[in-house]
Amino acid sequence: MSIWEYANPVKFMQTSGRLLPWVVGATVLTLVPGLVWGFFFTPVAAEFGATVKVIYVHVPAATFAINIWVMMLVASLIWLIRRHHVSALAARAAAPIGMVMTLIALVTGALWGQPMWGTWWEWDPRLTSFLILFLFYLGYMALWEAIDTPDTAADLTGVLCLVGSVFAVLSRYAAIFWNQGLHQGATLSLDKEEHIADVYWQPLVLSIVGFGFLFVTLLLLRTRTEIRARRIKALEQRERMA
Amino acid sequence: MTLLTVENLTVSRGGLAVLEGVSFSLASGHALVLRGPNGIGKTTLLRTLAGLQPPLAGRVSMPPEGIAYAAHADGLKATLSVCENLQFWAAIHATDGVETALARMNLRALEHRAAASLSAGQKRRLGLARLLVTGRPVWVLDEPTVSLDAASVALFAEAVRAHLAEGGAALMATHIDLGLTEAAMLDLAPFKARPPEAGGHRGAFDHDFDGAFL
Amino acid sequence: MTLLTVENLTVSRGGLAVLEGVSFSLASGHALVLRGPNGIGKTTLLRTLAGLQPPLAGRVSMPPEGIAYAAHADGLKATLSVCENLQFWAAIHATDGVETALARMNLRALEHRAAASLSAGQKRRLGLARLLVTGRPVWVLDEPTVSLDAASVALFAEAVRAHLAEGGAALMATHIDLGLTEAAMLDLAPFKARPPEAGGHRGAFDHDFDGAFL
Amino acid sequence: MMPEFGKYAVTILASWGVTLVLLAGLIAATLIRGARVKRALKAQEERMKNDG
Amino acid sequence: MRALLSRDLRLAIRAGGGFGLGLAFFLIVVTLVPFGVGPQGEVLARIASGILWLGALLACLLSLDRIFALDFEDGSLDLLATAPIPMEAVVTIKALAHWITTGLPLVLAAPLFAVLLHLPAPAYLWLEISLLLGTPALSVLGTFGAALTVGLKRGGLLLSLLVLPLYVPTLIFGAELVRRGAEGLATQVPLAMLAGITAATVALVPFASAAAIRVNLR
Amino acid sequence: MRALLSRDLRLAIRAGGGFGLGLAFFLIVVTLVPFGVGPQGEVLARIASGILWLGALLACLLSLDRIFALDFEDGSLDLLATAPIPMEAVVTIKALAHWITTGLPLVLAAPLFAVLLHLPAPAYLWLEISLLLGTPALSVLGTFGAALTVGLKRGGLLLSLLVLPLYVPTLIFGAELVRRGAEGLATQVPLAMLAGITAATVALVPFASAAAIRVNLR
Ligand code: HEM
Ligand SMILES: Nc1ncnc2c1ncn2[C@@H]1O[C@H](COP(=O)(O)OP(=O)(O)OP(=O)(O)O)[C@@H](O)[C@H]1O
Ligand SMILES: Nc1ncnc2c1ncn2[C@@H]1O[C@H](COP(=O)(O)OP(=O)(O)OP(=O)(O)O)[C@@H](O)[C@H]1O
Ligand SMILES: [Mg+2]
Ligand SMILES: [Mg+2]
Repeated sequence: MSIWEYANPVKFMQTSGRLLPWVVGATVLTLVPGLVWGFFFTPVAAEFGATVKVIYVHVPAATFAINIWVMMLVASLIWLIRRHHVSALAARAAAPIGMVMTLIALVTGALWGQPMWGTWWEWDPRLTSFLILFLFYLGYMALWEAIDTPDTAADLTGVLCLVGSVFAVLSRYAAIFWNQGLHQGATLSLDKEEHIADVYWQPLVLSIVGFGFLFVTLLLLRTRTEIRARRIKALEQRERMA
Repeated sequence: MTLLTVENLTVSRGGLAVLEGVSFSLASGHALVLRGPNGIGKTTLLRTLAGLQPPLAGRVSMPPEGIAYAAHADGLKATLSVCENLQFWAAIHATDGVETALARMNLRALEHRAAASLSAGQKRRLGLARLLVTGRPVWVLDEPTVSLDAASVALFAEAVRAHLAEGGAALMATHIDLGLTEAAMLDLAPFKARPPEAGGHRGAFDHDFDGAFL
Repeated sequence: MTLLTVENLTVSRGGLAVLEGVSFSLASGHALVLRGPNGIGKTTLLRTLAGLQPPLAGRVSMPPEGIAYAAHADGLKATLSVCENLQFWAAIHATDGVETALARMNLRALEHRAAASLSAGQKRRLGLARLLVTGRPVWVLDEPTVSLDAASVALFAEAVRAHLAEGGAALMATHIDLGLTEAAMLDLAPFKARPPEAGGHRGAFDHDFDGAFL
Repeated sequence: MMPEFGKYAVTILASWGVTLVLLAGLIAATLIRGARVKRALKAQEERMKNDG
Repeated sequence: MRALLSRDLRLAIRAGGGFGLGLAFFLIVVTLVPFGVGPQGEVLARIASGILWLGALLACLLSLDRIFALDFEDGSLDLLATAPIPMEAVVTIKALAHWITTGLPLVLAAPLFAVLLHLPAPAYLWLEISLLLGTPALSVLGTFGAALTVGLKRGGLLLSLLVLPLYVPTLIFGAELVRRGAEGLATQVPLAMLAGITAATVALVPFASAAAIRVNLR
Repeated sequence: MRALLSRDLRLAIRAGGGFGLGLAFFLIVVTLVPFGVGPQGEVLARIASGILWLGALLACLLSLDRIFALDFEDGSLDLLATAPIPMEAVVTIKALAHWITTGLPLVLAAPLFAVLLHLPAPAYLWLEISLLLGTPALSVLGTFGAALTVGLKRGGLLLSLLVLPLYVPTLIFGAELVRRGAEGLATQVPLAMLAGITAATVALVPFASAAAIRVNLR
């Protein structure tokens, strides 16, 4: 039994339908405690003051903003190479989630910047590359919306995702070269010496896991919706033939 | 010699099969006229044969780069003159029949006019003249005589006959009389795609979908 | 009752007279078919009558806002559905014949399709249905049956007859048979504009130039 | 039992507020569209079953 | 007339998210400026109001050539010209539709973009006022340019060339209003001028546009 | 292939002065900037290189949607697709024609416009180099965007939205090269990056564009 079996829409609908309650459960069991823990039960940090609490929404959102694009890239490649409809539709379903995650990272970052750096917005490379990522999400979604024929839209957005990924990475390097930033380095490394104290780290990891499950839940729901919408289109066409 | 063979072809537009099981073959020196009511899928079939879209199923065999396609739109540049338009397509196909093409389609008098200032029928004549400079054996024409007056239709029939006599072949979709009595006729109505329930072709997405779902 | 009178009309395209001395009149309940070879000036004449360009000379009399014009281009919006397209034109003309128009041109089945996904003939049918929602007495049609199959041509003839029976009139340019045996015919060839040297019309600029100069 | 935020209350509450609102919006949009499409599909299949 | 407006809006929305795209372009221009001029906050703050106005203007400009071009190509414009609505009304409604799909969203979103460029706080209100007063003039003037170039293939650049000089007064007074407002100087003059220009433009230019369309159709 | 290039150039010239228009737009953007940001020489000098690059980029952008749209509408693109030239070549030639009509004139005229913005003297050479190296990438990427949106009515804004983020690396390195050059800093890195991006783009992106065209035609 290969993983490609799930490329069959019916098989995917069945499996995802069975999986959904569990994923929803996992989301509730990780996200809620993670956020509550982070919000209510963490101490105030020396460097950040009470604003450290922002980290529990900022960092998970930022992490997934990037990783969802990577997931879309993989899904697009699978569509372009093996032409499995589910993966194209999954990429389409993921885009708005990624867009919202990027937006959350941007907004919380901006709000956080005000007390920490004294400005809402700074052209720091990391912030800048997030803004560009946001634009890529917008363009990708707009292209999907603009094209009527589903397979054409899948092909073109797939190509865009591919080219866009390369240029997103390039922009990142360009931005770093262009302006040395203010932003925090990676503190979440597994290297014990590097990362922040456990009191912050543990709820943060829980939040990230929670966001992850939330993403999976939403992805499944949205992909199912996209599959159904695609099915409606197919049926409507069939109706015309009769 | 057979120039074009179509076997059991299913063509689709907008992801939906419109014609299925079309088979015919076209030999050098022969012309075939496709007939069928509006919306049956003539344009779709011709575009598929021209290689502009992939067929859903079935096979098309022909010599490589054998087809010259002429569609509803003529591919003319309004700001170029009649002569320049033809020269461009001749250069693209690396042939040099501009003079003969102008003469055969009676465009001599209009040679230096900008395409923008031609009437509907004159434009069409220029579009057909383009076929003559492609140097390709199989003409695939979508309603070639739209807007043409009787004299121009005769001119067109003459051009087709000359092409057939030179060993070419022609496949044409039309609703009106082309004045080509020797052409064979193929009615597309029997090939209308059936819905999947009745055994028709299913899209890739639909394929495993029916029945099992919901 | 005479709906449209044309007296001694000279029409021009690109500043150049193409037809001159055209006179005819069209009474309620009658249809007139304009004939003439490609490039004689049918489209130009019809555009002039529709008020899109001024005549060079002569007079056109008709009731204000009496003309519904349908040209080579149909004025359809690809992203709107068949129904929405018609509703728009009905709203612009403050009429409400969408339902009848759909029924008469056999567009019921396509009602909710986007215009982009229609075949050439289906688009044309929609373009003709638009005439029905204008509520105007004089139809001025440029090659109305291009791309239509036999059944649709009959449908069109039926619609014209109904329009005539309701007291309308129709003026049509065409090269092919419209199936309207009762229509009168006007051949435009005799009205072809002569060059100025032969007594034809002179442009305003030319007028004061010749004679005094050279 | 609200934790003590000091002078950063606005920053923190606004960040969390925006995040929760955006996430709630996303979830709501997902569920609403999901339900609507599901209904539409059901209607479509019903209609096609009845028609033939 | 209501039918025409609602059709145009519907077309704008159907054609791939009409409203959003003007905004997205604005956002992009605003993002690219710092890449060009460097990230220093104080430089950006100084040029912010100008750049925002320029961005609005360019976003407007980019959607202009579609105002009539599509209607011309598919023959709708011929048919509208023979319809029982005066061409002046058609032109005005086209401008209104353009403003609703481009100008209005820009007005609404401008403060957000201003954050990115470090616009000084007191300038926000004036930015809003100036855009609200100025953008209708941009749409109407743009419609005039589009009317002049309808029927020309590849009209895009020519259109910009014709329209941009017409935009100069609006741009000058608009940007000036923001700058003065931000620095607490007297704002009556630019405010009055901006309002005056817009009012006169909206009242008079449609006649010119309608004439241009009629000439182009024949 | 030569025929295609010469046809495209001829069309650009006939359609109302092709070459000139890109320049004129560039000129107008460059003149509007002082109206927007105020006339102070030192502010202008600071942002000059960035504005020149931005202007070039926008002038480029504005002519993009015509690369394929006209050929698509009149059916030429269908015919080119069935012609004995690979689509990759067609796409590359289209990009080349676009560069010759927009990019090249900008490169040649940029020093003139730089005067208007008080660009510091040592920066001129670097401005030329950066534009010469960078603009081909802009044309090729623009062709890619045009290929994605061919067939969409009202593609103009969508096209900008898709293309502008792709322009970011070129813009950053281009403007940075000028700035560093002007200040006498080391220029190897941005120079190498700019050249590398352009080379890779020109070599690889046409395949993506050709694929997009083929998908759009079917
Ligand atoms: C709009 C503005 C901002 C954006 C787009 C942004 C983006 C990001 C991203 C992408 C990450 C994840 C890094 C990674 O996973 O490697 C991150 C982490 C982080 N950000 Fe921000 N940020 C913004 C503003 C801020 C501000 C103002 C602060 C506080 C001074 C801040 C503090 C942090 C911290 C402490 C982390 C955790 C670093 C780590 O553990 O990797 N951010 N941010
Ligand atoms: N800009 C122009 N300059 C000069 N002559 C022109 C211009 N535009 C059109 N013509 C000529 O005017 C004449 C009338 O054209 P018109 O389109 O009215 O002809 P038509 O009778 O409708 O022909 P068809 O049957 O082919 O549609 C044609 O000979 C055409 O070549
Ligand atoms: N995007 C689409 N989605 C669904 N159906 C479509 C789409 N585009 C076209 N069709 C349908 O496909 C069918 C075939 O169209 P085609 O243009 O091939 O017909 P045709 O035989 O050339 O007709 P005509 O004689 O009118 O030109 C038509 O019924 C048309 O309505
Ligand atoms: Mg057809
Ligand atoms: Mg005509």
